Amino acid sequence: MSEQQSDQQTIQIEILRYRPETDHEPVWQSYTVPFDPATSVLEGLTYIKDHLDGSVSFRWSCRMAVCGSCGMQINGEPKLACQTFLREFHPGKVRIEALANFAIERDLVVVMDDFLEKLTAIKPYVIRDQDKPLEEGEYLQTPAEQVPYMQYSQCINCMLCYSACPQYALNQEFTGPAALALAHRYNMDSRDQGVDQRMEILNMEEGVWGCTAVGACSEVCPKGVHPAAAIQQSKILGTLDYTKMNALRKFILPKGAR
Amino acid sequence: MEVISADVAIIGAGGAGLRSAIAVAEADPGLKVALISKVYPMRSHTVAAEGGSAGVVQDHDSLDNHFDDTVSGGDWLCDQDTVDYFVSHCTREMTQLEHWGCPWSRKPDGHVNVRAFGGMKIERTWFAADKTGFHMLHTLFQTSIKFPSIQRFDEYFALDLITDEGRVQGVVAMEIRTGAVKLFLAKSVIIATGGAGRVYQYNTNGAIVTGDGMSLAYRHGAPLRDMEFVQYHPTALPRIGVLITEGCRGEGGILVNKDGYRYLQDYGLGPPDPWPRKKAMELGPRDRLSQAFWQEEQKGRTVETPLGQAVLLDLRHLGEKKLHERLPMICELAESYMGVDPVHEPIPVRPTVHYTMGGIRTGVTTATDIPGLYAVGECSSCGIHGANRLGSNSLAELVVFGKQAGSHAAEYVKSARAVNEGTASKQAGDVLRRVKAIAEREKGERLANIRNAMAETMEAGCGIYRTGEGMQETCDTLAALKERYKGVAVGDKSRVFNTELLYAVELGYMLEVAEAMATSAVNRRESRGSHQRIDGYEKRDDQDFLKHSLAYYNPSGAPRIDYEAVNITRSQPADRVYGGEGDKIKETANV
Amino acid sequence: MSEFTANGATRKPYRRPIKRSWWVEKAFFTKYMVRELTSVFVGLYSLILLLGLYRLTQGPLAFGAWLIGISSFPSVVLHLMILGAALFHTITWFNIAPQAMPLQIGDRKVPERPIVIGHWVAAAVLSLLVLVLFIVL
Amino acid sequence: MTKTHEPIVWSLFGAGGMLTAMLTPILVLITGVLVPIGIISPERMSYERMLAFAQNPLGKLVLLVIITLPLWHAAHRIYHAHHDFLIHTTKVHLALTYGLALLLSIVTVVLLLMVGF
Repeated sequence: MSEQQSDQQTIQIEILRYRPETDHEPVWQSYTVPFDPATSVLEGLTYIKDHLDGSVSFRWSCRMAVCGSCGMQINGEPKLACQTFLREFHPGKVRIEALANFAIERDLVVVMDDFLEKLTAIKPYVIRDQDKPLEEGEYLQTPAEQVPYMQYSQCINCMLCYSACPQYALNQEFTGPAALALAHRYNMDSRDQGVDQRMEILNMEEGVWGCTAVGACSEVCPKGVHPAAAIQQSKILGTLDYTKMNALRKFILPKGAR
Repeated sequence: MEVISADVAIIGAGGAGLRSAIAVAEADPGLKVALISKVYPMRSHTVAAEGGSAGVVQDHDSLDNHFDDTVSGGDWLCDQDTVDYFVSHCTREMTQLEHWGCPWSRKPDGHVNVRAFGGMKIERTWFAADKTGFHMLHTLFQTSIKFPSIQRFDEYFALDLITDEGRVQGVVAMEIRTGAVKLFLAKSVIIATGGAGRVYQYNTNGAIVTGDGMSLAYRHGAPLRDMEFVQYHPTALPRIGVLITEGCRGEGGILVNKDGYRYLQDYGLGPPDPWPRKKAMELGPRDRLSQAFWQEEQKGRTVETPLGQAVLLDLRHLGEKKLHERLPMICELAESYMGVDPVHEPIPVRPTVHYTMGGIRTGVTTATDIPGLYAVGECSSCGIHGANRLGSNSLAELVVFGKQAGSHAAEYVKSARAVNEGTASKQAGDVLRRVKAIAEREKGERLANIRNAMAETMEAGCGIYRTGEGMQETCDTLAALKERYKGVAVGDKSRVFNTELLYAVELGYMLEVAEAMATSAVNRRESRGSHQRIDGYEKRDDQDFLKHSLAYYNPSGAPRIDYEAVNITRSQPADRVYGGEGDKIKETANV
Repeated sequence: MSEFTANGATRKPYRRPIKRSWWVEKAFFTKYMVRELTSVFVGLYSLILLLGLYRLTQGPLAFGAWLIGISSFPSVVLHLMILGAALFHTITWFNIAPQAMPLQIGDRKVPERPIVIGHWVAAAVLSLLVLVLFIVL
Repeated sequence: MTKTHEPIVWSLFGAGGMLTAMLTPILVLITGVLVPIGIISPERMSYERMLAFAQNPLGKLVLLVIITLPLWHAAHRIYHAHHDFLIHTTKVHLALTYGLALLLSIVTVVLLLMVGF
């Protein structure tokens, strides 16, 4: 977006700055940015970086809400900057802060280590006792068999759900919405047989039982993954696992790939 | 400087990087793999691919069909031995992804479904709704977690390669969150850094697609091949550049100008009906459709929108159920960016730079000219795309050649000599000094000005239609910009997550890659695939230019351009015909 | 600014503390907290019934006193508050219940709305049954 | 990761939750409002009728369920609400919530037996 748009409306963007080498604590800094109805908050940030203050740091890439890099608090709500538009706030101002419930590494960049550890801890891959040879082709899986897990496979790892979840805020040990939804994605995939291994992580105080069904995660999810539902269903699986009701559990779990 | 040793270092953790990391781990779990990426793996630009990934799977289809579509789509600049290897391994790799959990869309009987793509005779594009790249990338990332021998270095920015006596010895990279510059010693390095679409002003690529790996290999003497061929995707949102997948047209979407007329029939892609129909009209190859838009724009028949000139992609006749089931992301994108609901209104689209056909020269084994250095994915030119990539071949390329890169690198490491840490550390010191020079320069030009000037001159001189004069002007502008770049200054002097410094380094990579593109383009005096000229060289010249271009790095100026023969085994160059013409010839030659 | 060396700078991630009033500042969380506290009223009603049962075991006089107690004006007001809390619980409970019941017909997922409505219908039928049985038996 | 017995209390919480969602409103309406203000004649809740109901085995079961399940539901929610108020829960809190629910459930059973058959 070049700067010579003449009849340009402008808007006030306030960013919570934090440079660990010089700042002791975060400080608000304000900028004025031109925009039109199609200008996203992200384009506002890149305009600031290109033309006003090159030191503003933030993560971004795809600009089409599929890479999950640009999650941040916009006027207090966790949002994807590329899918939120300056037009929504005009004539008011836009206050941008790093994602809540995460430590600020710098400006709008948060520390993601805890999230990555949780995402990889739940064994997010197909676990099978025996994998049939590739020559025999793909596993058969009807569209009906895809319904139980497809919604939970849409997660772009943008962490908005973690920044909205009060239980994660209160207890950083909690595995959290996205990781639990991803675990459920694999548990409900007819090709997977790893539910028992994943239950060792899910059926813990910090696993599904850290959730009190607040539901904020599903509200803020930009991809309609509905982690709250995944967790409730995992609680039932966890209960059946705990009480050894295997017959009923088999009824809920997919029948296995052919 | 901290030294980290590994057997194989991989730069880039997208589809190609992850698949090669898995291939090394599967080939020899004892080998230590350092997977270096400037962003977390799930942010790699593979995630944005929508359409699908090719693999012959239907009985009435054949490897030859896939071979012919690819070679004719690439206007016969493809290395046919590599294409043969490619088409015969796609299906196996797609099945491997399926076994790893990739949620391919299915037919009612549970078998994988396929759909048609531009320039394809018979539909063979595996797809996962309209988020194929996303699902492939997440499947590969999540599967890579299974392999303990893969150690990830997320948000490490590659500054340079280390070579000794012509062999690759490692990588120098900066840990972005501390600014620490580290030396990775490795007997073998795989470059999987993706394309360079960001050198153009309007592109469908993410911010990270800046041709880093191409420039690193280029500087160390590896030639960049066929750089002049840059693919415009016919349907992306104006100015914003977000991609609207070809899958829309595969499902039956049509393109109309401001008079509601399906203009593609005027450009050798008709007749319009029956529709949808393979290799015709809106399912013609990407270069033809982009060129048709340019013509319509010249004739003033395109639609004026607040974001610039566009034509209309009409999906209304597909109906809400099919749109929300098969193209959910497209509906989302059209709604949030353009305020358009595709169920009721057509989507304004225009051609936008999308894919870099060229790249680091490799072949079937993905080895580059530098022993120990491999390149795979969009950053490479393995020879299958030629002058114009067939839609859905690039996602397949990531996994077919990702496996090749990993296996060959693992093989190479067994016989490779130990790394000479002395020379490596010395070279690493030089790299540190180069970056330090940029970081500490007090006064200088703002990098955004140089970047925008580059992007504008590339769009002007090396766009859909090109003239010798226009391309030469771009070369001269880029040479001037490279000079100005020597004086670029960065305001941010901090070390923790200093992205401005990284953007400055990226700009250096982009300028070199752009220059390779422009110089290769001005020297190709013919029109072929996505390189179309309107200054007397409109014709394809198989006499003089049925050959790959090679750009060799020249530290003090424009690259030296050389040429090499195209590997042609069985398909002799013929006219690229689509639509009715294509059908006629097919009947006569009863192919 | 320190000299540009190979080992960069030390990180100092900044954690913003969570405030005790987190659930007051956002309407969504306040609604959640009210939902959680409806259980106090629901528990209270059980205690009232338990007291009634205890009085029942003590004979007609004691039970009569309990009856008079719950017929008092303050008791009716209290029960109206419990009723309000119970209804709020029902609304929030029925909105969440479908999350745990992933139903599908063929290859189409049953959306949550019909399942919520199903719960309300069941509640209405059961309530009517209880009312009728209470009056008739 | 700490082992958990949460499934037990969660099941009781869930059962209690569904029961209270379905029935508590009508029950409160009847015993707390309609009978006291006479829309339903108080005779329906007379000592004789209530005793007969309590002595009937099916009546005992109904009373047991509608008294104890909501207690467990409430105990679970109140216990977890402590975390929401940033109160670190200890054995004491366990006793005051789940312990109390257990105690009152036992009292209910005893009373239901004492009321005879």
